[in-house]
Amino acid sequence: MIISSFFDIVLVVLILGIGASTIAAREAFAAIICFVVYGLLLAIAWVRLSAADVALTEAAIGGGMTGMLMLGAVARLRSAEGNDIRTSLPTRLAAGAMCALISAGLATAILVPPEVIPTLAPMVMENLAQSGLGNPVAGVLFVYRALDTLLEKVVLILALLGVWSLAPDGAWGGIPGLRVYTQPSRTLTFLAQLLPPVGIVVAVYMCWVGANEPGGAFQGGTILAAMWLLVMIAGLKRVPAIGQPWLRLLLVVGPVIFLAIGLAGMVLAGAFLAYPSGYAKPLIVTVEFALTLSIGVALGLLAAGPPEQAQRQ
Amino acid sequence: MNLAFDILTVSAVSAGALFFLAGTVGLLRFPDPLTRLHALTKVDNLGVGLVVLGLLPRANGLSGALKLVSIWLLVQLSGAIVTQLIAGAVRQRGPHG
Amino acid sequence: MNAATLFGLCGAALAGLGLYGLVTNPEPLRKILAFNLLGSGVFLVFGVVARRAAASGLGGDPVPQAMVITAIVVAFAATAMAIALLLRLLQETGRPTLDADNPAGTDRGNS
Amino acid sequence: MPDVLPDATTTDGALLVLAIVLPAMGVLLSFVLGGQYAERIASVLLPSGLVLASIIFVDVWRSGDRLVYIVGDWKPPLGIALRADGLAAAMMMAVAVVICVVAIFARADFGTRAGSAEARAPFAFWILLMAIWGAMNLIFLGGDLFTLYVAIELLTFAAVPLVCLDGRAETLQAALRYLLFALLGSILYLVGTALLYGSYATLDIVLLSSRIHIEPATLVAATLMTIGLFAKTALFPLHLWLPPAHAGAPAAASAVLSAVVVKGSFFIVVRLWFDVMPGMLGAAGAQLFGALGAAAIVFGNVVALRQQRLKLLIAYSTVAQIGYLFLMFPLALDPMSAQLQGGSALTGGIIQAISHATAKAAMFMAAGLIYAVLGHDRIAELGGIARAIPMTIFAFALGGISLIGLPPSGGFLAKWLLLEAAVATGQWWWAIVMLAGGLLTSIYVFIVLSRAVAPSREPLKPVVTVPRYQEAAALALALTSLLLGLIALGPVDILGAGRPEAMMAGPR
Repeated sequence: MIISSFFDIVLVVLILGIGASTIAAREAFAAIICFVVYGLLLAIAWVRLSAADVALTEAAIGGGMTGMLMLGAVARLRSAEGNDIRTSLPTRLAAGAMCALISAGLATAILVPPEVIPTLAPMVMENLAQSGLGNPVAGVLFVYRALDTLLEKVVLILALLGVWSLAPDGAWGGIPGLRVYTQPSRTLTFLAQLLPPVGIVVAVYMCWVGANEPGGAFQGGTILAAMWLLVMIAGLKRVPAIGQPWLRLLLVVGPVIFLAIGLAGMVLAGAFLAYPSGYAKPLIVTVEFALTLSIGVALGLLAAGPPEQAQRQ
Repeated sequence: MNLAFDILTVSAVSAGALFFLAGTVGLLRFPDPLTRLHALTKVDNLGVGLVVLGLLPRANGLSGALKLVSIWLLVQLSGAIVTQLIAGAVRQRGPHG
Repeated sequence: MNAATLFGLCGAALAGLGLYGLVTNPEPLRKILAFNLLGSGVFLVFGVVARRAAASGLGGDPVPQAMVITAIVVAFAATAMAIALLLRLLQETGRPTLDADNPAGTDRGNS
Repeated sequence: MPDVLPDATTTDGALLVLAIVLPAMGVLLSFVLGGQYAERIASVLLPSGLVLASIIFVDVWRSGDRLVYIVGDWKPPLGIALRADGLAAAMMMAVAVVICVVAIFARADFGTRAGSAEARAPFAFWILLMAIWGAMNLIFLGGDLFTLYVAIELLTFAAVPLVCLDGRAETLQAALRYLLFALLGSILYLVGTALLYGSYATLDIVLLSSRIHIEPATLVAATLMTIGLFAKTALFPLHLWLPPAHAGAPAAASAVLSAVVVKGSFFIVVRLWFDVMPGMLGAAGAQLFGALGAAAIVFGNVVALRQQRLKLLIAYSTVAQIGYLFLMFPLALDPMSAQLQGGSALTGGIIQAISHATAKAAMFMAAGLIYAVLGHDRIAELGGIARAIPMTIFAFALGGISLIGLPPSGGFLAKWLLLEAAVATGQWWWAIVMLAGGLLTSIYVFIVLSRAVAPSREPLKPVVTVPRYQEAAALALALTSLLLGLIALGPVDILGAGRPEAMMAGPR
């Protein structure tokens, strides 16, 4: 018990220290490196909070994908660095006071919990058996609050559309300018040949196991995206043109199947996004697989950025 | 039997942690990128290896043990490749590029 | 103080830190980074809410946990969009800044 | 607290699902079929959305009760309910009308010729327009605070790319700043939902309203959520992002952004304070909301007066008009129970939102046409434009009449109701702000109109000839806004339908 609380304290101190240095670091590059480390530490914090699903998501997306995006950005921004505008001291003091106030407010809210802490956990577990799922988080995502999950996929597609819409007109339909440029390297090529088969297996496993244990479409999709990006960065596969019909199809296949099953529920199960009894689990697993594909492609393309060169015929 | 496993776990994980500590000190104290890489790879290799070894007896059956070992292998692979890439970059642009 | 509260306070502090960076740092990339810090602090508050409400043999209430997963993905999408905007701005003007007094592109290459 | 009525899916509740699923399907289908089809899909779906909104409107109005749909048959707190009360039905209707007219207007700029290759701007525009429509419907119908979070994020991601569709540097900068403000707003809102969930283990609006009580976490949550939503609504002093973003966007996009998008976060503020925690705001809080609103009115109007460019003037006028929306809070506070109550103040506020939506969309469209004809929008050089496109200038004038609040416009009805509430509660100072705001508005509308009707020094050479139907679209919305005041004779009582007050009083 003592050891674990000691561990927690050290972890929190580390998180706060590294978090502060992402803000305080002078160079953007250093700040981003700090942020990646920070993301990994945060994933451990999530494990300590008994939220393994979130820990996986945080490690994969919060640290990994976001870090990669930022590194790609800083590599391009470097030439334009040296922005000398500094915020004035009074502004900084005022901002500091305001932020301290907000932190204090949040801290108060956390330090004064309600006398009886309300929870939905028993209700979630009681009804989980009907769906045949074993992972309560998946139950919330795909059964009780399926509407949010469905719409959040639409958010992802809109974000991608937003990124694409920044392309110059002439490049529309063309090839995204993947942000990370490396010289072709034999080592990287080797990794890009070796890792993806393993990664794909892990992604499929992640998605499959998600119905009963921590894991699921997000985590699986992120791994898929990472493998795809690796292959593209190593130059083994070209970045596809965004006008490709198959690409568009892959992007929407997850939400479309989800929506279709939801609408079918209106007829077959009496309500939108309800599953006919006995078919819940296979339907949810189908949705999760389709979503894993769509999420993987969407995340990969979000990281790849807007199209920059027209597609050559 | 259990006691023996416990001793193995404690000693192996502690030894692993020690390597992590040493590696981190090396990362912070060594003068140039290549020696720092050298410190890092030791951590990847031995530190993770020992921790995994220590945890094996506590693994959740055979599949759990397999997962642990495959984690070690993946860390090995990524460590080796990333080190190669960084070392290559250092050679190309010089230690301060 | 139990572990959940400790992480909760950590989340509160991170939210404040992130907000400070978002408000005071003039560089857009650093603002985006600070937004992510702020976001992760907020997510930690969710985690604490979930952990405190552990029941029925679960380590935490799964409802807020599921909400965090949704929110993390949304935050990533937001980051991707912000970075794409920033890089396009750089392409267009040669200097990425949000400074309204210096209309972008007037002193190209000066910085 | 009285026990809440049990939720159950009502007949026609499925219409609410349709109102959210149709736009989502439109987005997904257009995305996969490509730009050649996006416009056609939108031109089928948007009118059917209008029909749908009308059916829901009539349903709620006739029955005087709300429509409810329980998604997935999981009742709150575990599941999510969609609910359409009078406010939601009225706002949905207004948004559907504005978006349909904007779609007609946009055909000129974002039309796709049959057989042409997919082009960037039209592809993005039509999908984003449908997404905004869907997000707004979700905001109006969503019965769960986290669902509303997803909805405001949908709205953000749909709105930001619209700002910089033309890719100029200033608009990119405006879009980035808008995005950062919007993200800050949503994350503050999100942390509030976390705290509320921690205290009550539900985010369902109806359940929360029966459980909520004053305690630290709830107060912190309410404060942070409100600040976040204010930032997204661009309420003074968090309005900095709005003028460049709204003024820089293409005309059709400006119309949607100014008329529709800012109303989304405003509506959540209303839901939060009127429905979730009507007793929490208190007199001091209500006066603070009112003061911010008043400051926005004065500041926005004064700055609008000093603008040289027409689109910026209209954007600053939006900042001012948003201020009116927040005057209803002090006026709706019942001094006896210290609760926010529906009544003439709430009705006035919502009618203000609707009337501003129609008028402002018309004015931005008109400004876009003026820009197209002249090749600029400098107010000092508008001379002769009224002769070139009289219908557009007429539409601008009618929109201006509604902003000023002359009868029989919707703006008049809204301000009348707010004034009535101000008199009834003895808060004369808000009446002064409203009248002063009206005066300032009339000055800048008059300045623009007098420049527009002035003869030009040299004969005007239109850069392009604008199609008639674009002018007609602007005029149609302006007329709607002008005649909105007449609903006082008809369906204005829908705004009370399905409201908590009505339920406590028993079914009609």
